[in-house]
Amino acid sequence: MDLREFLNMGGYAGFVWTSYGLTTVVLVANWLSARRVEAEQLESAQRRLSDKENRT
Amino acid sequence: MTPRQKRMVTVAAILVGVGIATAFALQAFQKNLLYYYSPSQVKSGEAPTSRSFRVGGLVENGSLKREPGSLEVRFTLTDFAQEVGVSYTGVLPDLFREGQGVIARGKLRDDGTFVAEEVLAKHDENYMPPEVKQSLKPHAQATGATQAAGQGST
Amino acid sequence: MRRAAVSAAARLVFTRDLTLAWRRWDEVAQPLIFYVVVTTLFPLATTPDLTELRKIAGGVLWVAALLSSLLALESLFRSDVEDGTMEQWVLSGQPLGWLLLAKVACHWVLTGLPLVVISPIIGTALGLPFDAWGTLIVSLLLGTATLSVLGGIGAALTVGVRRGSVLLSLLVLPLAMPLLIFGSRAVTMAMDGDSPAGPLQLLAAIFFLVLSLGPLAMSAAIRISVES
Amino acid sequence: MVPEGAVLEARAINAWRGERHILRDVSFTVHAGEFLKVTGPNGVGKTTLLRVVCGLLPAESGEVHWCGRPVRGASDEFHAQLGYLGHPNSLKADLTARENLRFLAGLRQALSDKEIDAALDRCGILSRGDLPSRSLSAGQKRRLALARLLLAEASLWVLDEPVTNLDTAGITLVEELIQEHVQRGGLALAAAHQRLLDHSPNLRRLEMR
Amino acid sequence: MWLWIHKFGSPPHAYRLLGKLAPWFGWPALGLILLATWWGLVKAPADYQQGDAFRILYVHAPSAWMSMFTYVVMAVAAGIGLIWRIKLAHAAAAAAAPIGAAFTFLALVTGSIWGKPMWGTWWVWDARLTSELLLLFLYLGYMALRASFDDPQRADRASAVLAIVGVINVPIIHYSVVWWSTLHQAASVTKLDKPSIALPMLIPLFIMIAGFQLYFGWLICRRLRAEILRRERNASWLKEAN
Repeated sequence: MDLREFLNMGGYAGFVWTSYGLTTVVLVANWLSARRVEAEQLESAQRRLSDKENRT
Repeated sequence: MTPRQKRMVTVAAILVGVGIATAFALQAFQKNLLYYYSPSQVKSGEAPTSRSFRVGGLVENGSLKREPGSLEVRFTLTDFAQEVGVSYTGVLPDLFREGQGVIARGKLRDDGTFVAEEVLAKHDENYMPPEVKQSLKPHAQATGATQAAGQGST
Repeated sequence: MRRAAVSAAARLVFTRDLTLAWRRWDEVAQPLIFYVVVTTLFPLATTPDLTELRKIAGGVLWVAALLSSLLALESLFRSDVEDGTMEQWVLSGQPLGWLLLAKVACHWVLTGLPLVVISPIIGTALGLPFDAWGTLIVSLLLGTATLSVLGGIGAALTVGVRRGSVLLSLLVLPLAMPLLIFGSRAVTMAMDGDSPAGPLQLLAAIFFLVLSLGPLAMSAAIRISVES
Repeated sequence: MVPEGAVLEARAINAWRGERHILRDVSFTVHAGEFLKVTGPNGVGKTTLLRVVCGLLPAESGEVHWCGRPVRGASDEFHAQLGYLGHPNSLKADLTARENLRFLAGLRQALSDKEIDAALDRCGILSRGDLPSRSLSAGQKRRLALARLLLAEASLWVLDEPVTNLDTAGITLVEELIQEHVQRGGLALAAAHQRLLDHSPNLRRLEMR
Repeated sequence: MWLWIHKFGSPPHAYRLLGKLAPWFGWPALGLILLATWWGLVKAPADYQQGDAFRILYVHAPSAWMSMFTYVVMAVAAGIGLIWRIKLAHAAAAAAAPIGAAFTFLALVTGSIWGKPMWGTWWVWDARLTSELLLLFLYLGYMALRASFDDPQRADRASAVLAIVGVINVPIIHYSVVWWSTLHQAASVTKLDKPSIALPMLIPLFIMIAGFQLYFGWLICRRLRAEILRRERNASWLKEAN
């Protein structure tokens, strides 16, 4: 298949690629934010735990 | 009243309320909640004359004419019972073609022509490759016709 | 024991709020004044031409009604929750949903009803033809009543919350949008000489649905709000 | 009016306030004719316990039983037997003392004017009956709240710091009211850090730490 | 059964289980989404009416589907939490909300991008589009309400009430194209008779939807773990958990 023809998407390149690009961005952003939230909570939980141990 | 009876009354009241709501909703769905008028309704004078409204129908085969030297196009919308002439100046959507369902928003002129300010193409829920479409053609047109006729009267 | 009947308790709630409103009439009048002021802003901001104005009259009246109802809702349960009256209601042994419904009904009589009564006059000032008065009144009657209950749910949820009034609009406005759509559609259809029965019936359907299920949600929300 | 053999039971109640585990496996029993006084320093969870018992706060675990049946699922019946006096007096400043009683205690019972006057008289504020409650002093407001409690005709009284803002005469009044209630066969549960009925034969204590 | 729920409902157990479960969602999701993207963009034939633009279907329809699916999951979880007082259910509802909002946003934007070349407009105020927009507002309202409470338990229950009240919007979105004849086409896949998409175009759509579902499952696992950590900050089991 001709790459240029493929990228052109029958003249709808702008619309199709924007949609797919945007979807990728949102999916990846969700993935990253889920990881970040989990890491943050893990860190804060560990900090609290060590605080508690130091106090007792 | 015992607490048990009290609760029954409350439950009954809720059920009656929901029942009345459903009855009203069912009635409303039989009424004219239309998003657009059909060409038959336009011809029979049901559509408003003083303000802009929407007409929906199929673009009649062979009716599309472009005015040379301008963006103005003329075509006929049909629901296979009546038809309405439409004139429009501007860029048409990609799905616009003869035999296609479209919705036009605009005003009715005194001579019965519909002057559209906006033309939107309605595509159906069928998706298929062109070859398949080709082989289905006679059948598909028949369903398209009933669909368009049905759309006007819902 | 002479346990008070539910209807008697609901009536007491209703008369109590009427009495309180009578002693604080200035607060009750505020939403109505707001309604009048907002609707007069539109001719100033758009055009004084009545033929132009009447095109948007239905929408303007409905948006203004929605906003002024919201204004009044914000304080619906606040004082009762803060002074501890609400926890006594919760513990009264009466079904809380009926009491709250009575309170909301009183609130509607005080804020929704005056708005409905005055709206034909404002409508006329916006070019609304006499033929559409009936539709406007019926649609606003149904719409403001539904809004009172919907808003009651929102107010009950946000009563003990920081920045409650902003949050209240964020919660209630999306739920109220169908009202706005069908209500202003009904008015516009009536103005154009079409039968507004369809949207009016949908408004009625929403009203009865909200009326029957709303008290459940309100009482659940109030129980959460009196916890603090 | 008090059901035969009425008994209030709290079984292993645990409750959290935000991050704090306030109630840890709190259990107690109150029988008809008994007064349970919950004592302990500020912030130990007395109010939380009383609110959990009333059903105003959900418990994390554990159950409250009234007359042998769990309160959850039959809360309206339980609440009809319950009179609660909380920190706020639950008064409307714009209503008179009489109106306050009619509109709030009236939710529970059909009340005559005579009964309202009798309750006001018992609490020593009959002469203030037609004043808006905003013009009452803090102690008088508390007395008005006590009058509401009397009119509730409840079997179980749950009182949170009932003597706040009261003078010595007021404290004596509260003690008398509780005594009368308990002698009629009622149950009472009160949180207090002041002296309250410390020498009554019916008194039991729940010390919270 | 109850024992199992109880065991799963205990935070340490759920936390560990979710951790083990997550990769079983994550990797298949990635694989299916990539496969469906390739299939949809390259292998599937162009549509007879819309040409290549119809390929937006493969991101738009799954997003729209997931936006409603997530809301139902959220409302059901909220209901379970409210009725049976299961904290884990509330945590699941809280975890689902931002995911649902993202899918709703995606459905609206890709739909708009698709609508411009096909219908000739970015946006119409018809029932389908408006109610989908309402769904986005509902998600935002839900998250705002949850954020405004300091006490997590009150936040749980208050937002649960809102989620249940808002669930009425879901059937309205789904049936809006049937009840009102509007510009938006009817549903293609969920029709009871045979789907009206040609098979070579349908397969990648199903793969994409499956991929999105798994992706959702993976996200829920991750976010739920975070929620559990947030709610169980002082619990001693955390020491053994890592």
